[in-house]
Amino acid sequence: MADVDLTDSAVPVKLTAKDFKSDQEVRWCPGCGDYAILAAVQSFLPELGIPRENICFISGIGCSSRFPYYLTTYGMHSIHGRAPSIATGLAVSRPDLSVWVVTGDGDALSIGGNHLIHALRRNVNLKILLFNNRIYGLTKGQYSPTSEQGKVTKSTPMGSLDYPFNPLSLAIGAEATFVARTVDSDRKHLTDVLRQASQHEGTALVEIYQNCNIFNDGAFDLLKNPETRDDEVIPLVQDQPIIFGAEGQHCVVRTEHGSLQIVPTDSVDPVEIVVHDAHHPDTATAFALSRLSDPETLHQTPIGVLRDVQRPSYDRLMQSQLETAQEQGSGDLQAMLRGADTWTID
Amino acid sequence: MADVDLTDSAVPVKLTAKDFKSDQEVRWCPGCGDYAILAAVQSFLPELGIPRENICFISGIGCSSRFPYYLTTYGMHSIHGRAPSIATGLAVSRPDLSVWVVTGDGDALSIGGNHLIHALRRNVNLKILLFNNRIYGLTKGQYSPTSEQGKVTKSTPMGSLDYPFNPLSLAIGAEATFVARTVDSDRKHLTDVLRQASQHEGTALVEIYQNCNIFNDGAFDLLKNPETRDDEVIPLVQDQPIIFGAEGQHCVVRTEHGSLQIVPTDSVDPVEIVVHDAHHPDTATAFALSRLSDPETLHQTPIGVLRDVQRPSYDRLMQSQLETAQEQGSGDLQAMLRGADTWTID
Amino acid sequence: MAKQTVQVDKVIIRFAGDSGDGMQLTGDRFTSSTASFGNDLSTLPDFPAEIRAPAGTLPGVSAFQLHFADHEIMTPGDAPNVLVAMNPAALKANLGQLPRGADIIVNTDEFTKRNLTKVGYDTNPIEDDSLESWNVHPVALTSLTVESLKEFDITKKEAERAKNMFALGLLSWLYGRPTEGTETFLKEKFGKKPEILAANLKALKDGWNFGETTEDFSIRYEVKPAPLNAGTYRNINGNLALAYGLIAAAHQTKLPLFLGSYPITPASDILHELSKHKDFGVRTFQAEDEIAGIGAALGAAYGGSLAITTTSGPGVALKSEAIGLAVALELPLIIIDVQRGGPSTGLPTKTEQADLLQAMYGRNGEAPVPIVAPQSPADNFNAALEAARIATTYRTPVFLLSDGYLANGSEPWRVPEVSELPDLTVTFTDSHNWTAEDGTTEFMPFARDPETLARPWAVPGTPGLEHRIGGIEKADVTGHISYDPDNHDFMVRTRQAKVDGIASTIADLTVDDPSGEATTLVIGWGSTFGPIGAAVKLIRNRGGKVAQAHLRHLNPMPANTGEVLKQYDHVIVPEMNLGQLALLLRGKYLVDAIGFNKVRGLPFKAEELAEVIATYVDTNNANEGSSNG
Amino acid sequence: MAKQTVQVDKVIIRFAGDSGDGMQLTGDRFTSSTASFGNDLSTLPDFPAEIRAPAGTLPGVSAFQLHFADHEIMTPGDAPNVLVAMNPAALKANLGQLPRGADIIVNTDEFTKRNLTKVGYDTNPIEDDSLESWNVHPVALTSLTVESLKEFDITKKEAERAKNMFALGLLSWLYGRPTEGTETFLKEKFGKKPEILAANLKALKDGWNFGETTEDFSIRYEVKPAPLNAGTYRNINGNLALAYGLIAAAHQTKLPLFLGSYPITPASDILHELSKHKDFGVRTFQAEDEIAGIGAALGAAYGGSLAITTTSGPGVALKSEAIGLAVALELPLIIIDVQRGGPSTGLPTKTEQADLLQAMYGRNGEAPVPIVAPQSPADNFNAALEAARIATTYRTPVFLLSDGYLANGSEPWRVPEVSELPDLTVTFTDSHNWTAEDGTTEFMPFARDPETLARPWAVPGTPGLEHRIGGIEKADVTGHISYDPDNHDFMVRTRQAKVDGIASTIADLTVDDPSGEATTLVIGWGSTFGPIGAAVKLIRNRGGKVAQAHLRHLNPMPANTGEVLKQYDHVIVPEMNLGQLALLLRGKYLVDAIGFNKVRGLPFKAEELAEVIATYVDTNNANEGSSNG
Ligand SMILES: Cc1ncc(C[n+]2csc(CCOP(=O)(O)OP(=O)(O)O)c2C)c(N)n1
Ligand SMILES: Cc1ncc(C[n+]2csc(CCOP(=O)(O)OP(=O)(O)O)c2C)c(N)n1
Ligand code: SF4
Ligand code: SF4
Ligand SMILES: [Mg+2]
Ligand SMILES: [Mg+2]
Repeated sequence: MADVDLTDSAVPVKLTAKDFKSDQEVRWCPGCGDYAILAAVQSFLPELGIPRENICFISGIGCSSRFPYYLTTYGMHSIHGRAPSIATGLAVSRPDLSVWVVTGDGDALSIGGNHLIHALRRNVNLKILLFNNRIYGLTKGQYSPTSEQGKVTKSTPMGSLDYPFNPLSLAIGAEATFVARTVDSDRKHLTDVLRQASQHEGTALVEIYQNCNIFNDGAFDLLKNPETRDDEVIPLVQDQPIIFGAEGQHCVVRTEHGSLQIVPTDSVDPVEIVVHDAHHPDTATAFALSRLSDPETLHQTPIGVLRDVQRPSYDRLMQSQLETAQEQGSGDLQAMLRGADTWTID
Repeated sequence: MADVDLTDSAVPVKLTAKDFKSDQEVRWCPGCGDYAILAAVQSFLPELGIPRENICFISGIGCSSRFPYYLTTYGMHSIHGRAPSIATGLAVSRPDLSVWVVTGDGDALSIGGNHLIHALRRNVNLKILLFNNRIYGLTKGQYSPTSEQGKVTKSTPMGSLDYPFNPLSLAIGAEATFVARTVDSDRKHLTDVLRQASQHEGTALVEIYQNCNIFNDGAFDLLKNPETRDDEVIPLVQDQPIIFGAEGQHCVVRTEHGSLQIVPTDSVDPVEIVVHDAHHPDTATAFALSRLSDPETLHQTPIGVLRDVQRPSYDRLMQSQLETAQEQGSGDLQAMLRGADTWTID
Repeated sequence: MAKQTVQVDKVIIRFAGDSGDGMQLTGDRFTSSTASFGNDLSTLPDFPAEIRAPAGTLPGVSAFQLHFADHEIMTPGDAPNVLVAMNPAALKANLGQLPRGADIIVNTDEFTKRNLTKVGYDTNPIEDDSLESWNVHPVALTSLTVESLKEFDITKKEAERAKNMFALGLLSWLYGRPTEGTETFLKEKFGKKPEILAANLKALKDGWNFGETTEDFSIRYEVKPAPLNAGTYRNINGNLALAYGLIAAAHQTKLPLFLGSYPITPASDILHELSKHKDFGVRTFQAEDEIAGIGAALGAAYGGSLAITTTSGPGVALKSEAIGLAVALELPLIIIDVQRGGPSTGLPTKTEQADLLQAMYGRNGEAPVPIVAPQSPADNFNAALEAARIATTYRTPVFLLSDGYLANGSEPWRVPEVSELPDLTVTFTDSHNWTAEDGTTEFMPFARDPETLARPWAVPGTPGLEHRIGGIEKADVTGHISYDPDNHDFMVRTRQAKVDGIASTIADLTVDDPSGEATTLVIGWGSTFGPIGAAVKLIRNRGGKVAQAHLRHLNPMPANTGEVLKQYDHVIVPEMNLGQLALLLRGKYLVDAIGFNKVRGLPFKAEELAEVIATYVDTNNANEGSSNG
Repeated sequence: MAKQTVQVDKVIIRFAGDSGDGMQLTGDRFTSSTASFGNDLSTLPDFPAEIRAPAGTLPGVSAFQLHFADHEIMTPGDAPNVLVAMNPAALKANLGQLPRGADIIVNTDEFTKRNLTKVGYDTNPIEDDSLESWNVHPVALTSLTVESLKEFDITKKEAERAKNMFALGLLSWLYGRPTEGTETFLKEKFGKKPEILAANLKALKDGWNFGETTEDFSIRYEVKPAPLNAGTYRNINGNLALAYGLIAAAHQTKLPLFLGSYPITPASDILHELSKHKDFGVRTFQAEDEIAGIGAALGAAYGGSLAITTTSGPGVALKSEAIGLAVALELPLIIIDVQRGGPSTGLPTKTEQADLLQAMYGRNGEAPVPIVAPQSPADNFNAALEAARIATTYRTPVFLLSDGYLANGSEPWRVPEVSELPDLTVTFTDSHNWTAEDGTTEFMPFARDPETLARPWAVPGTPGLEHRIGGIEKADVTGHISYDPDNHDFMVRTRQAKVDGIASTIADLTVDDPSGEATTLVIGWGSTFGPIGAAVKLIRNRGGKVAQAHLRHLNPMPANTGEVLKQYDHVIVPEMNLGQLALLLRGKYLVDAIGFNKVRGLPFKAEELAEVIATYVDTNNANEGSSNG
């Protein structure tokens, strides 16, 4: 131990963004949305108050999955789609760690879809950051499971035929306990969502709209352009009525068949306006919120935490089973080997 | 062709259940719910009015997946979890066939979960019969993704830790266009659901509660016992108010937060009772219906078609792209090989 | 009336009946009393592939074969001396393997017209003369049992179900086996159902008494205890021995055990067993599929667990990509493949050795993985410890290749003292391992131990050693991503050299050749050890000279393997595949190794092997006039 | 002023610059004018692994090498005669491979302090003497281009971007390449942006003129057309040739083409290309993963399509289990593996040959799969037809092993006449294929063709032939589930025999040995054909005698392979892996095949191969005093 550099554990809580920047040259395309997300994460991590050595980032494969190399935490750049499984094994066997998954829309929803939904239902203690650029970046621009139907790409010259996933609807349908959406370019909002995710026990899925300026540039312009964003982005604030627009002229109310719709704020009695409650045990409103936006154009997209409810995490449950099993002391190897039914020869 | 036995194509529409019984000895445990499902399917198939040779059943691995051997149609008993992919390739390349998938809760939701949700979003023309016995039968009784939390099995002596999937919620979250649930023992209802599934264009997911009397006996007794079933099963009938109970004493109404609840029929104004509409484009009610029952006990479970909406099937879309591409005649191989940029040596 | 007792040196009994008849249990009980009696023994269960095929049908037959003797034995035996057939299907399914003159105990009650026709008997073989070349003992097991239990307040069905205890009692009498063990067992099993318990105990006793009283059984057989080495013994099957080996390995490495697995026959029981031992801090994770199973194990390995993933052939295929990642990450991981009949779904309940080359080469790129294989059911325990040693010492995934026979077969096992177990203590890297010219120190995730070429294992939570690893090629020492051509060539060769280097820590290949003059070597791996050993004994008893060697390590092989092979005129390689080890031996050592291959889903029979070997040994010993012409 | 023109027989040019500098396009254009000029040629693009690494950095360097000659050539060339370096990074990254005396054309505008330090140059290599052993031609490409385009109404950035056209013009002048092709190309590309188009055309022209006028280039080089066989030629890269081969195979088999695939470097372009040809009825399905890709292909195969799945090594690993199912189902399926650097993610954009043993053995159980490999980029076309022939004739999955170099490299290809293509017409079984003793007929899904051992291919929709297939072992003839030991052994051997039998339909292995006296054979497979051929030529030019053979079929190998190998004292096997073919040759034929292995992610250089070969040829020809001492 003599020559260990203990600096980072010595002052665990007083870290800065700089402390999380690795010496590796960042290799995304100039202008890639990943840069903004990296910067936001690096400046958020000190907030955790966790020493670097107790944080671990696991990623799959994709441009987004290069993420761990650029952090000074422990990390693994694994194989395509499998990060949630690997992270599950790590989190379950090491409840003392803060385990994060970085993945893309192809990595998480195409090849890795099954691991994602199972992590969500199990509620393993993972924070999953899904960089959704609605395209396969690293392989140079094929459509992804979140690409709009009819998308023309290298592999679909006449337009894609697949109807896209709505990642948040899928997650809620898969029993997720924490589901949120944010945008690469909105540093403040992104950080705020990371904060809430980090405070959640269990699996937190954070979809981050990320611009791939090379293969799908402007995919989220509707939600980013100053001219349009106020009317297109629906920010969700806990316990606040869902009102948006430059002058708060739009609001969200319920339809008579259980879904939600957007109407002029002045056209309804204020009590009709839905008050956002991500903690409500029932999935109905969270699911309805996930359906509000147009799957093709993203017209009127809610951002923020849609759902954040409590359910014991898989790791905690396993931990307590181990403790119960060991209440009468831990196992006696010799006794186990010998078993009940032996005979002796001498 | 001389000696082909053409009998079955000669009289395609006048087949009987007998015509669909293969000569293979059925090898499920005596008392297994699979027998009832097999019988129901065999007697339903003639209704399709499709010659046997144009029907194909693809299954994965599991007790349930032995199904194709017992039918006289074309069939494939494939590998664990992959039936939806194999069936997708068959359906997409052979739109003239009626393609069915038989799978189990482990096959479809554990190892095969990703293929299932992708088939659903693509809306490939498949009819998927998911035999849900809430257990791994063939491997002799480990818990499955639909087993209740805390289930004690061979692999979970202290109880399982995983929170179960609700297959119908998952399907709706995955953009399914047709979602239904029925029970092995209710021949009439099962047949009726098969009928509606067969009429749907695109992927139809039919969850069939199936009793595994060896490893999970009685899993659905609450919904089957004469004493309890009337109060526990919620039959859904298109355009009918959702009322159940021996004397119709229970009914389904909306809560103020978008979900559904069950109340005494006489406690509410009849107009408040939800009228079932599986064709409603909005997912809210279908999703809320899928959440009505208790995930552990199945207390108060809706059966019938929860959702049945139109969206062009993947196969149809592909077919029309091929037709468009061939409008100016089909490709000229020699021209393609030669390309634009050639030179000649003589 | 007094009965004569005949001394025999060994007996092979086969219990066969319907899946519902409890033959596995009967066999297990008979086995454990035989074990505690002190015989050497070897068993082979034979399950039907279906959970419960229809009653009375051939696919529904479940059998259990037990070979026990007053001397050391190595196989469950070729051909039974006694067949217990609980119904016509059981008789028909097994008669073929029954040598003339063997005893057959049939449960006549089940030989009804209906049951007979079910399996295609037109006439009752017990009544016609078709069985005349065997000693048939017709016993009305069912009705005798029901009769003997009539005073109990239980249903007819319950009474009938006790017929296996009646049969067990009869066989216990016939071979003078103690029944106390079974009585205690029953007391535990039916503790809560006193009536059922009493009934079963009575059936057991009456079965014994029936033997004593009936005319039909005039002779009792006695098999004296075998002279095993001193020690405390238990009977153990392979999957249990493997699970124990893994728990012991965790104990010896001082690492927490983590299993990421997805159920599959015949490996599931390892998951089942390990899930019972949470008191050892064992974490078992039933994943959504095999890929998630190994993925979780890899994550746990990164976190510092002794990580295991268990499966069978089809599961290994699915894990291939992740195994490649484990090779690139250089993390310890034990991959257990309990081989079954292939290809594809194949024959899930049958045994085979056809995954050797998949284990060697079933990944993209140059991705060497060490391979160890147990040679008998109990040997799974040692193989597990060895796999753990290699994985943790060399920071590499390791294959352990068991098979369906090794997993379900059982044999007496001398229970080791924990103090005898090898010390495998693992110490994680917790400090800088690299000093720059300027004397400053650093942590280099790919700076290797010069001895083993292993890279440091620094687990999350260790301050100052934060690092990133991944599946893209890494620069030597620093572990940074590197596309440099020479670095890639170097890393590829270094990973290979690391695995090859393991050979320096494994024992030389030893040859068993009492005569020292053999010119033919029979070499095998895995579960063929028993049959080969038995066959070699047969040859020697017949005066032939033959050498035997068996490989515990398939990759790397012992350093002296080549020399050993070159010393023989003939090298015979019996395998339950089409010649996979043979290909490796030929390719590596350029010796004309001749495969003897059967892919029948069953272990070799000693006799069939002996015949093949004899064709070579004869020619060698011709002028020595050996007795086996 | 008049310039001197020098005749040379071959030239190797390497264009290198930032990912943004359009070097691939420049290379492509120069290549196609060189092609249409009638030279033989071979190209090697060298992409960075990142989409766009930061500008001016070493990882960001994108290069394109072109080798053209007045005679037949086989490789993209060992060392460039000319390096076009658009910035300091490009210079630094490539200088190492540049022989002394080579020409270097540098874009001086980019040699700024900032750019120099970015790649660790303290001083400007153009100004200091570090480049004195090369002919450096400093050209202010950027500013010259901007200058020449100043009258155009375009942004400075747009003007700067045209610098690659200026460079192309200069090089075209230097080697007397026609520019018409490029002009038409630009017209198509910028049809909608007339101003940009005009600018690029002018840059091209001015580049040419610059060569004419500047003092610095006193010499022009001329490379006469190569004497290729008569025919119509085009330049084609491997992935395109492969896609065309598949479409041609569908045409010749008269089956609809179905591709189930998941994108992966370097195979994605096959998916991209096939997706463009819906007018041929080609169905392309981008699946959610590799398993779904092959699954869908298998479903389409069952339905009667010519089914394909394309991927690279990691994808093959994932498909392993499904490939085993294809073996059990005995359905036609073409599995294309465009190999890349491994293990795991490895080096995605680099080439390697390390998936051979994965293709041979990467599945559970005995699951033989035929393997074919193209030997040059254009040869992918023929390999695809051969793979389709085997798959459809023998009803089996077939591997086609391409690699990163074969996929992206290009060469002139004589466009075949469709009428020359082999007739591969497939006829489905549409009637009963089995007659019972009583004369009644039946359809038996596993009754085989006695010739090929292929089972019938009866597709859904065929009345009277309804049948079920699956991955559990099947009974011979009937195809019913069978757990019978002998049937399993029989089926395992029959599947193997079917694949082995393919050897009877493939050409004998031919040896190229002009002298007929060579005692050393160099044998390879796949993309080493070019380098080996070139090396062998070098040896022969130096008076050495050496034989060359190349395997198109890796499984089964040609029937005469063993004999051929045994005729030589030395058998050398150069591979871009650690000796995979060598292991197979040694294991199958017991010949002491010696591997020469490099795993650098790059094709062999002819010279390095020649050196190795020479060490053997020398010894053989010592007394012939061959010139290569
Ligand atoms: C097993 C496997 N299959 C395919 C690939 C090729 N591949 C790498 S990343 C990727 C998808 C990238 O898309 P996404 O996950 O959205 O990440 P992005 O690059 O857009 O950030 C694919 C198909 C691979 N590396 N491994
Ligand atoms: C790749 C692979 N993994 C695991 C198995 C073992 N296995 C066969 S069926 C099955 C699950 C069966 O459960 P389910 O799908 O619910 O079908 P059921 O038997 O209950 O009808 C498993 C784990 C296998 N055959 N193949
Ligand atoms: S390709 Fe797209 S996602 Fe990838 S680094 Fe470039 S901009 Fe970012
Ligand atoms: S195990 Fe269960 S599901 Fe399987 S056949 Fe038996 S009863 Fe049916
Ligand atoms: Mg993406
Ligand atoms: Mg099940």
